[in-house]
Amino acid sequence: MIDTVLHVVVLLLLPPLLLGVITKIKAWFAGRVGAPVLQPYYDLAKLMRRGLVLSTTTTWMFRAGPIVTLATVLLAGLLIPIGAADAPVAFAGDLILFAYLFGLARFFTTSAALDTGSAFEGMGSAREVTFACLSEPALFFALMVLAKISGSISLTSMLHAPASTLSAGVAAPLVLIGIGLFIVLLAETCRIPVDDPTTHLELTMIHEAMVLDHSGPLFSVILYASAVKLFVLGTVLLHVIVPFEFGRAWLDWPLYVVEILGLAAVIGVVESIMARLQMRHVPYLLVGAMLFCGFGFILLIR
Amino acid sequence: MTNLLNSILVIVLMLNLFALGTSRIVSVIRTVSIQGVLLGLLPLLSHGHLSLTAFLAILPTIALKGVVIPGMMTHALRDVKIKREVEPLIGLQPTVILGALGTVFALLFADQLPLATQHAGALIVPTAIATVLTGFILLITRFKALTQVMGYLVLENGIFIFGMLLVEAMPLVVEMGVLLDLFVAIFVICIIVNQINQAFSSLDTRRLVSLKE
Amino acid sequence: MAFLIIFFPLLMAALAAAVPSNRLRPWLLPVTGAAHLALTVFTLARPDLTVSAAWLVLDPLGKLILLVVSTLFLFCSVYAVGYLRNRGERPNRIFCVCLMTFLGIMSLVTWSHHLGLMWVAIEGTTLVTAPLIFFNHTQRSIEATWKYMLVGSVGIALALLGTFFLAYAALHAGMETSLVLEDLLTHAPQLSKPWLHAAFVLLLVGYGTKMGLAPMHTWKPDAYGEAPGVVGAILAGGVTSCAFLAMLRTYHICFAAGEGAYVSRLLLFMGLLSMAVASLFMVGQRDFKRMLAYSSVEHMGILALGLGLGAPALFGTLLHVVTNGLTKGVLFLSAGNIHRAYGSKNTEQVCGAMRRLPLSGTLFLAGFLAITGSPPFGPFISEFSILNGAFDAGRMATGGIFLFLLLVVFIGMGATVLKVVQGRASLEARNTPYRDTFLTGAPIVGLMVLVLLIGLYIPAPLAGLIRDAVLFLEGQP
Amino acid sequence: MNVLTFLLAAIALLGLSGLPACLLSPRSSTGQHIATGMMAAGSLLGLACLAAVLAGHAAPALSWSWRIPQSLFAVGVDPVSILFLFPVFIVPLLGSVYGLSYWKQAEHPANGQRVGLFYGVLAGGMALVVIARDGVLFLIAWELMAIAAYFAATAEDDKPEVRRAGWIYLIATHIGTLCLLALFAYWRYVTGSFFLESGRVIPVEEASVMFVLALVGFGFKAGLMPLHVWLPGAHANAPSHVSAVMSGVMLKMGVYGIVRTTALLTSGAAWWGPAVLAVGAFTSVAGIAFAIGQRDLKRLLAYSSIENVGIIAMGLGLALIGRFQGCAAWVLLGLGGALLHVWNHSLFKSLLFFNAGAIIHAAGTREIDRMGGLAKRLPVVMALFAVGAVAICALPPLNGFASEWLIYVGLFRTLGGGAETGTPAAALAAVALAMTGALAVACFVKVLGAVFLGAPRSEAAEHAHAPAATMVAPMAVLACGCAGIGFFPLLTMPLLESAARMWTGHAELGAIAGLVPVRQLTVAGFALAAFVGAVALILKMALRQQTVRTGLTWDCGYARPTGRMEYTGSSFGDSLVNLTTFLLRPKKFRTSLRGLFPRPSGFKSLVPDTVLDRLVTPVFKAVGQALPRLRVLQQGQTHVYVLYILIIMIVLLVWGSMGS
Repeated sequence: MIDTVLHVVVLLLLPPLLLGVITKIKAWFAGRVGAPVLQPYYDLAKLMRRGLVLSTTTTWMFRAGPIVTLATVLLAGLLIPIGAADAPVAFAGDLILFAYLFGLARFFTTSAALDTGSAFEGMGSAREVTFACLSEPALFFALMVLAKISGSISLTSMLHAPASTLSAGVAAPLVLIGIGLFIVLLAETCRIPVDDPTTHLELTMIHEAMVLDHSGPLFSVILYASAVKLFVLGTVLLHVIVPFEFGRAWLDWPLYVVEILGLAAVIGVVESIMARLQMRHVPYLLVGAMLFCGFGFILLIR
Repeated sequence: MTNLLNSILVIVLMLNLFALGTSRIVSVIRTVSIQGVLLGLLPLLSHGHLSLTAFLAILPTIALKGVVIPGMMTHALRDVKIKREVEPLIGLQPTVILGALGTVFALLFADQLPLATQHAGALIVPTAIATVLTGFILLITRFKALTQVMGYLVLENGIFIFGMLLVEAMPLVVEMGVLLDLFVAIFVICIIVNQINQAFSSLDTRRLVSLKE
Repeated sequence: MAFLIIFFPLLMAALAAAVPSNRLRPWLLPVTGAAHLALTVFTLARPDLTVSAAWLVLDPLGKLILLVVSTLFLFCSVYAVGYLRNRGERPNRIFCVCLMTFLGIMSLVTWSHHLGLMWVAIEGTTLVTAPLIFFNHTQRSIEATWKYMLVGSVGIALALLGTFFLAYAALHAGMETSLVLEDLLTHAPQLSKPWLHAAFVLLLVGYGTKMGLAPMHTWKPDAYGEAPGVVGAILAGGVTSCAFLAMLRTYHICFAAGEGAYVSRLLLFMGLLSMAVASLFMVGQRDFKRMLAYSSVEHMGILALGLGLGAPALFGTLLHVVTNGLTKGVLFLSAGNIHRAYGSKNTEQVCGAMRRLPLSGTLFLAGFLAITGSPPFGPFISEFSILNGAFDAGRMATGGIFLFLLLVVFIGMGATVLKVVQGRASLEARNTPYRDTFLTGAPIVGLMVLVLLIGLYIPAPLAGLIRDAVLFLEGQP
Repeated sequence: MNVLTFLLAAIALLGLSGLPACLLSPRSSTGQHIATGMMAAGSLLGLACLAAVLAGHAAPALSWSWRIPQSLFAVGVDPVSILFLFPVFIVPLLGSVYGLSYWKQAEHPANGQRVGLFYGVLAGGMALVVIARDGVLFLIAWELMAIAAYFAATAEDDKPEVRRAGWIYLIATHIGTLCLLALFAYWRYVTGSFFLESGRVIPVEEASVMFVLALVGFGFKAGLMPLHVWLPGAHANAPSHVSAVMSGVMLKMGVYGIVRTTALLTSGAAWWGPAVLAVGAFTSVAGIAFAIGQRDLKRLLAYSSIENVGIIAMGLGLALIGRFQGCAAWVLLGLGGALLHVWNHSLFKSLLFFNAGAIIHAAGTREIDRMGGLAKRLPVVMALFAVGAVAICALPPLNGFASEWLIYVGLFRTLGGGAETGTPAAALAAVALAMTGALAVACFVKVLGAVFLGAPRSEAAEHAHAPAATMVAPMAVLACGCAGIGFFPLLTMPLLESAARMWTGHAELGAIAGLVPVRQLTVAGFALAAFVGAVALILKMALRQQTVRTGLTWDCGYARPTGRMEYTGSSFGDSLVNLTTFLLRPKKFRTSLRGLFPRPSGFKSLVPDTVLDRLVTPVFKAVGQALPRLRVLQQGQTHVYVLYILIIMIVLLVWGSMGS
């Protein structure tokens, strides 16, 4: 029972911290002091107290977008195990629900963007949808590798499998899907190599362009949802690339927190040292991710 | 008896080749009518004795082929200006050679077919087939409508040669029916030839090509 | 009874010749047709009446063809009255006389059991239908009649030669020569083989010309294209069925003589050749009457193919004679109406027939669907049984080619028919006086209902008749 | 009385529903009301019969003799038939109600009666196909359905493109029917009678021949690639309620055919399953890729139907692999998923087509790029379209997800690991299905955005008028259906299991719920709804004391945004079309800009159907030109004709004597 409470608390509170860590790392790299690590929390609180500006051309879809996105991402969060504990909601076949929840989120985010009728939001949603089509197969190859290793199709046992069965034949595929999943993580949460969250050039944005018109509480919900999404996908990635647990709850939870913050740091480092890819080259990156995971899968079933 | 029969059949073959060779329509008509008369006489020679029905069958054949049809043909010819066949498809001499080749083929083909004992030596089957082939050649190489009718008549004569062989098999009614059909066919064709003549003001069938794919 | 069926129409023909008025004379046609059909049904109901003389015997095959042609003639005669009223300006004395004479001679064909007499009758049908084709008196119809007569006469002459070869085959075998069917059948095994083969080839080419099998079909598109609709229906439904009856007789004799394999090889070849040539000419055909002619060539090919497949496909083949005859009636009569309404047969000028002539257009389309073998209609049942026959006879390849050619024919014919039927009629086509009347519409509807009936529930008497015919052909008395 | 006789009465009611209208005058609309009434009676009677049979009421097979040789009028009902009968009794009825205001008789005097008549015959034909147990009866019902669909679809046949689309459909259907003719003839040859009942031992080679014939024959109707060429044209040019029935139910008749044939041929070969799986995977990915490139709304929906048929084929392929390897789980999941997707697709696809009809009726055009901003004027239609779109993209909590979830779980189980030895290659289909899901989201966001959201792009879209109630009611019913199956998939499991048992032939197959927790889907669905409610509540509280101001869209400060500045549908899909150029072969016409002051130039892009435009049409044109050149045979000279007779006589004589 404790684990589920901890799970919910961590799921709800921790994500903005990741964004803070990433911005702090980037500032540190650039030799700046940067905003405090808790800055995202302040932003969220500020935005919740702000007024809302709605465009005349929008319909109820504009408000539904952020709401559904947050709801789906939170539900997805409940499906995955955090640390050594099992997921609060676990059943055979929940990996497909997990993947398609992100599809539902994408459906409503892009529709909300198109609702405003602005060219930039259209451009952002077109790119978002295109790159999703390429990252989806990579994600599924990874899930298939995990399903093959664990022999089950429930996320809990799939994600705990790497930690428990470290046989030789499994290591290589796990590394490969680790790399693939990392690229998918960067693509899905619009980090540097694919999209630059801090850019001001609307023509180059993907995720930011979709939320140009959102303001006030709606914008805070969106920020929070993207943070949670980063957290959820990060957790999945962690189970693949850092597959060991202590077995005792009071040790595993702090270990997990350290790992997730480490991952945020790594992302910060990657964002600092890499520049954005040209829009034409992003598909090649994603196809690369798909090939990594695919090759991992073929290695496994050979 | 058979050598008299054969001599008549040889005459029929000669008439075939002559019909192929001439270019004047009148002479073709005359050749065909002579041929018709000759083949009318055939049963008299081949069987010696003759039952009444056979005799009754022969008389109208000779009358029809010798007198009635040539009359209709010359009548149809009356108002056609040019009496001479235009150059046929492959020229007169090659047609005759073709006719000869046809006769040789007929002889070869006839050997394939076993003959009943009483017709062992007779040339009936080869002559019949040769005449049929001549009829075909006339139909294929000539352009004037009337000459093509003549070709059809030669074809009919060929078949009648064979018919004469089986006079007993064909009861009188059927024999008369066949003759009646022949007569009506020629009659209808003459009407059409007149119509063609009025409509196209010439009998050259090469003008009759408007109906095509 | 035979003399009554044969000479009643000839008597009426003479009566028609005597009737002076152009308006009254056509009405004799339906009277003759109805009476003739009544006589036929009466004869079929009483088997004892079927033997009248040595040569005039109505066997099951003859019954079937007599029934089909008589029914078709009745519907066509009703249509003819409407047609002739519409063509009031032309004298129709020869037309009516020839039509009735045709009915008489056709009955003679079905009754005759003497091959020579049958030949005389078939040649008679040719001569009688020549003036019918020539009804329009245009240059094109003269040319069509000329070709019809010349090619037809040459072909039928070969059939006579074939008949003589058959007689000689009996003579050669030492039996007393007779061309009566029963004698030939009883002595069939003893007939000398080479004469029999030569006879079959000549009869196949001869009666094939009358049926319109390729490559002897060349007269068909010209004759059907230029003849009025009703004459086309009679030719496509009646004359071809009679010629096919002659072919059936020949097949029967050769089958009895044990030459089944030899015969089926030739028939299969001619059948597939005809279907192939017909489909070749149907693609991109711009004249819808010529298209119907090629459809007739194709269906004669199907009949020959069915016959070639031998016993398993016989039921389908005989049923196909019935369904093909009736469906051709529907197609030609409705095509005649459309031709009258638009004054042209070219698919460039003729379009939107469904809107311009609602009844004829719909029936033309329904006829197309029927003739290409779409299920609810009769031809589907017969073509499907022929296909089953092909599979039973172990000829899978033939079945495959058969289906492929049916497809090509469907595409070729469909393009033309849909161009005629769909769309909107041009302005001047809309204001021509011609409209669908009862006389020119009801017979087509009647034929269509018959075709649909056979498609869904073959009437018991017809099925029994066909079964008897199949048994008769296979030699069991 | 046997339930089957009532069922036949219901089918007769459906089939003849269009007849009374033909007897009345073209102007009067009473005929149409009578037709809808009869159809309602027929459908409700039918549904009652199905309910009775499901409730265990006996329905023994019926057979009457009709004089067609070796064939009986045999009809029977078994779980697979019942499953396919449900859409047949629901969608046409809703379409008829929809047609009351969409295709009013008064507005369409020329073809109103015709559409009504053939609409009824189409519905009746489909129902008869599903219960036919005799080859010839099956073929008759099949062709009735095909011809009725043709005449109903080519209602406006005065437009050339309608005629062309109809013509392509007719040829494709006829090829399919000829394959079925060969199939049933071969079936009779092998088993001795037309009676379609499984349990006969058929050698594998003959079974394989029949399988290929069935796959091609029924594939044409189902719309599997590359046999789909007729589908986009026919659906785009047909009236919307007809294309809804065609796409929602008629395509399923092709699927039913394949399911029935594979049920009959129990002894399958190894390659059957992988073949159907591969065809299904390719069809689904290619189908949705083509859909993204389309600019005509109904062509887009037609291509998405092809995609969904591909998904069904994938489920079927999985079931075939399972049956061959003796894996009950795969059969249950594969076939269960496929058959559930048949239901789901007939629900949401007809919903989307009704929606499309309302949109086109309002905006007056089928071009997506000339619509936009319809949500403001047609709010209800937009909401229903959103439900349909979410369902068709197989997103949770709606019904599309339930069926694809079963297929996914089945595919993942083929990975093996643990007890069964898997055939991991089959799992690659899961990746194809994932790709299809993502592309579907892209496609339907494009439609939703371009048609409903944003600013109107043309004044026709600006003055769109809302559809009548009778058009919205059917859509609402279908939307509830989608939500119902989405939230409570467990209700459908018993029928799916009995259908799977019938399909494999042996009874003990176990339950789907035993293999995978279907109840959890309901839990997840309600959890999602709860979360959305919660977040919405939080937002409402946050906004209570805030001011909500409205203004222009923040276009980086641009003061006068117009409809033309928006992303159109084709620009939205352009990046994806570029990614799949090897498949779509898009044609782009851009005039090059030359000189310092170039003249105004234009840009036009088009995504034609590759198979149709690159393969089928050129072949038909080439044959069309080649054949006339062979017409030299009929050049008109009489003497040439006589020559033919001479030649054939000699040929036959020589061949005859040589042969014997």
